Amino acid sequence: MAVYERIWRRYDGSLTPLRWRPAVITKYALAEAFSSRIFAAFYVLCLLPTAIGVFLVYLSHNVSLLQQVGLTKEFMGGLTAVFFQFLFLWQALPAFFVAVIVSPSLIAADISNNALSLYLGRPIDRRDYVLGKMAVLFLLLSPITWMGGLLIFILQAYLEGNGWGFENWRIGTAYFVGHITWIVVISLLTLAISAWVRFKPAARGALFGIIFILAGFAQAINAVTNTSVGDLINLTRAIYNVVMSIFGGPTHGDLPIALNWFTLAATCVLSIWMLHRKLRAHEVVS
Amino acid sequence: MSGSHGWSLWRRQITVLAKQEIGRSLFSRRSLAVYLLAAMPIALALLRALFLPESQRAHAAHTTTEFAEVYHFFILRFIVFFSAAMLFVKLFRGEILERSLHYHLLAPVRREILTVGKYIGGLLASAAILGATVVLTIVLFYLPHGRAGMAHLTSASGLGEGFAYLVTTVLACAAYGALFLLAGLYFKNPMIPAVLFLGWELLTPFLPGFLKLLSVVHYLGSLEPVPISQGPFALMAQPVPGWLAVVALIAISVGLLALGAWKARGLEITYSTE
Amino acid sequence: MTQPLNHDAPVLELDGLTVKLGRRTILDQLEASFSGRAIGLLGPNGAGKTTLLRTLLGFYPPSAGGAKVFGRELATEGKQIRAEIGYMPESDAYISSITAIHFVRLMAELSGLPSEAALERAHEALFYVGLGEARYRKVGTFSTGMKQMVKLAQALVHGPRLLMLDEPTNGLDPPARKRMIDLVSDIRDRGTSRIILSSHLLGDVETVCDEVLILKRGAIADSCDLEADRRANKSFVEVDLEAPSDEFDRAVGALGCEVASLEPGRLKLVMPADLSTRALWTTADELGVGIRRLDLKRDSLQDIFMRAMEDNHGGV
Amino acid sequence: MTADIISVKNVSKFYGEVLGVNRVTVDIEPGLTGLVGPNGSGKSTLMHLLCGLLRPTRGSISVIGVPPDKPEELFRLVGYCTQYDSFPNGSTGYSFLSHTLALHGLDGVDADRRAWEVLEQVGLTEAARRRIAGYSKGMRQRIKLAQAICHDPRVLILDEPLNGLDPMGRAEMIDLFKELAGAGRHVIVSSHILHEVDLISDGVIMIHGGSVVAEGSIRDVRGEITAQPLQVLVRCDRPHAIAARAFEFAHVVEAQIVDEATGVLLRTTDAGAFFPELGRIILDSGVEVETVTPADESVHAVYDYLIGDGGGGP
Repeated sequence: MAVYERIWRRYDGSLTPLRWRPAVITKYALAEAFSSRIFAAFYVLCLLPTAIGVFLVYLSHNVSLLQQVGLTKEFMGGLTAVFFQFLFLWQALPAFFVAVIVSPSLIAADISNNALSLYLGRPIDRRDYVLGKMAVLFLLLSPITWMGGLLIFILQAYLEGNGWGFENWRIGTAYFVGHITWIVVISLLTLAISAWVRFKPAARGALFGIIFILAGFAQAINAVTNTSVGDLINLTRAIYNVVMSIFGGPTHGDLPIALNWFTLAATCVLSIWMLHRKLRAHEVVS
Repeated sequence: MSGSHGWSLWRRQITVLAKQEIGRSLFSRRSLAVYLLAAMPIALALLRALFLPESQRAHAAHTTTEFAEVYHFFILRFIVFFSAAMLFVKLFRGEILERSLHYHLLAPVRREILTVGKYIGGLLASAAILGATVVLTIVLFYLPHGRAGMAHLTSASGLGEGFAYLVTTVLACAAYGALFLLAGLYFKNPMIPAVLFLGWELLTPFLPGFLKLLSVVHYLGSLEPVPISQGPFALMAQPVPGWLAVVALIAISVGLLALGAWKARGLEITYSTE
Repeated sequence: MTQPLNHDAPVLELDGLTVKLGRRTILDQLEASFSGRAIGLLGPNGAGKTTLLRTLLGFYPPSAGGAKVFGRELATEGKQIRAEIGYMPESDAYISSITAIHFVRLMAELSGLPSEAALERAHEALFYVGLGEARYRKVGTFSTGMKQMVKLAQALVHGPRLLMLDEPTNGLDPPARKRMIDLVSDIRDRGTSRIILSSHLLGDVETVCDEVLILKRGAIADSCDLEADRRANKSFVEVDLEAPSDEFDRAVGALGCEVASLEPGRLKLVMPADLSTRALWTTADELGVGIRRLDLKRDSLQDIFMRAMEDNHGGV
Repeated sequence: MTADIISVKNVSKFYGEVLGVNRVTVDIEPGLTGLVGPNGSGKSTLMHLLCGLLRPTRGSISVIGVPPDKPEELFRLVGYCTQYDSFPNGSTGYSFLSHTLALHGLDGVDADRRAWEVLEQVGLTEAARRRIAGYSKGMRQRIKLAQAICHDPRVLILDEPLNGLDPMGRAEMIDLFKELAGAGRHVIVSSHILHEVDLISDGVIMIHGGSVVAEGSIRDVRGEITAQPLQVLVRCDRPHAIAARAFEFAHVVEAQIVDEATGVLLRTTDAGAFFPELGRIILDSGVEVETVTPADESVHAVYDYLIGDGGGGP
């Protein structure tokens, strides 16, 4: 019989490559997000628009089912661009809500109890930390936005056949480029605000406040100056116009599209600057 | 230490507390958000001046109605409402979250005096910032109209209107302020009641008469000098006479403040981990 | 790829390390080299101890000079250095909403351990620090003492070559403090990891460390090897009598000891080199006085510290 | 109700179902009283109750004649340095102190004079103009102490006041507390560093699991624990010799060789007779003695006996 003395030994096993370290942050944050059942239920709800989209596309191509339901193909009128634009909106909106719910819990837990100094005491740096957290949002938002959208687009192109897909390339690109832009913008914005406003409810309030008040202010400027200058600071309008321009559909206000892109870019740069200043392992006070 | 009791001591303590809250509200890094909000109407007026076509510069006829709409739908509804929320919620809830409220409870100050002192500090700070914003915005609305604008501004009716807007703004700060101070004391997350109350205020024009009496913006509306259309669906209720509106707003403010002071008496320090 | 590790490189080398925060210079050209098993970091409040530890972790960029940890250059191999360090910060640092095992496992994986190895070592670490039965509870529900132990567990889990402990016993009650010091001493004795211990409790530093660096206003006030110091210094004796007795004081004075009486019945004597404590017992026996307490004291760390503080023009 | 003691009668405090303190009854005399107990034993809760930051679920409290729910009178007399390591946002050392003084009714020139006086006392004159957020832990502790003593209170309640202070700071603060306690004031210090509590306090209140386990001067408390015989540690070059000779005396009940045979721990039921005899043993056996100390007169030992080693937090 041998007595094994429990001493503390060094670890001599293999180590995961440095490049993949941010993935650890992503893995744990995803597990944390889905640990709350309410969020998991809400997330499934966000998949509903995509599901309905797939069903409608399938319905419009399945003649026999149409008869049973008493509808004619003409009624469906084929799935016009307006249907896809409407569906885009119904994917982008829940994506924003998911970001507003998840981001504060991603950052607030690490900042409020000073856990950040433990993260940065490890072989990762602030860039890895932000990348890790952004990846969480990307993995959460993609299925309910551009992945769902492209699925519907490809299904429609396949069922419609004779080159429908190539004719309506704008719809496919709009889903892909439009949604990814929206994901990047809201991820950076929600993470930045969560870093500055330490308490989760306050951060969520601030995010709604920013979107709500900026939109109100923009409309007031437009009304008072009866120009579209206000749209420069109206995030919701900027993304709407950008996506519509790719769809080839009508845009609001007469600002050139480039300025809408500028608003989105400015939001991202400002958010990155805010993250840079606030994500520190210590309180820098001169 | 001073042995005086009663009114003179309380008055001095209230001034000390008010001065500190004013200092914090006006000069700390945290008040940046309030200054941003207050700057919005000014930017609005400047942009309007920038894009004002030549034809409209000669006379200032409909500038008054234009300002009235901007005042009611933008300044009062958004700017004053959210500024009050930020300045008054932090009086108590802010200090609880930052775990610095106990320093006030360890001072020889009655809890009621503490509440009143903080409220007055918040009120003076918000009235100063928002009052200045309203006045500046009015001037910037009339400036681009040259002499005609100046004439209106300095005329009896112009000054009367300006003063009415100022009074409305200050009373709005008082009423919303007392409400948010109370929300800060009661709720761990005052954002939810704030949004609910904003919803109620936005609904007010469409509510029947007696329900309107329950919303602050109804009284504020009847104080505004220039009548504005509330949109097609609004249920018109005969406006409350000016003096009654002022009395009602003051009563609401004092009532909510008294409730806050009573709640502050039972305040305990249990900074539980969030 | 990381350089091959030279095992004989000193634990820590400071070559003129200077750190400025805004206008204030926090660390001023520190020059030192340590290769002992446990290094004590001492200094008054605001002397720059925490800043030094954080600079080695790359939280603050040095404004001049540099440092090497196990021969690795701080400026170029920051991540490789951090991979070998277990850091226990001064203030509270935890994630309140997850369980202790989940928290320690996350920290292990961040240091590069694959997921399964991380889970095994997380359990081992939590048992080792004595949190065996609380490891499935959320860290937010832990008491101050338990939070310190979890902080130590996350610093240990990936088996670092250097443990940086910033005030590890701060706020702990006596049993927890004793456990913490026993654990750290056990790790030092086993040689599994070198230790840098920054603390205000000189007793803890004295039991754990064999080398000490004393900082004052960002500069090195004194750095000494405790082992050598202990042997070399002259000794003095503290004596408590059962009952105060002037004859005893006079008799001991006659033997050639400098007598400083702290309180009635409590003496502090500086013994001449040739006299042993036996003489005190014989005197006490002759006078029929009982000695309740006799303590032959070497220069304790307290005196070394106080002297370092007074050396250059007075206190903080 | 004599107006010179702090009396706590049958006080209980529960946060919902969580136990704060349970039926505590204690009278605290002027002088320096050490409040000792493991984390989560109710020390902070008791101090909050004394200062009215918490309301007792049951029982009554009077702090030198003033009930804690009258802040206006209470805090002319009481200063409380809490354990919270947080400060009003953005304040500097000086502004934090001068605001507190203003609330005490001092302003203008004499507030400024008093502020610098107290800053001098806690050794923060140099950092007074800097933001507290940039202070180190020890400096934050000093500014908290300044806030508690700035109005020259008659009762000073300090929750782990030396936490994070450097050795020089500890020595200065201990002298300050002794001086304050000497002037007939009440100074209540809660601390985990027992040898410091030993050094500075006249009396001790020991709390465990929300109730008072022992109260009074350390030596009396130790005396009352007759069940445990007195322990004496002897460090010398030949501990075995001492151990062998010690058993010749009836009152020596145990001898244990400790720390790799560098010392021997003797237990005796009759301290009076023991020490002279120990002297003789040392002389006869010609042993070179380094240390003789009663191992359990200190609060450490009393703590271990009453609360026990496993008495760590909940």
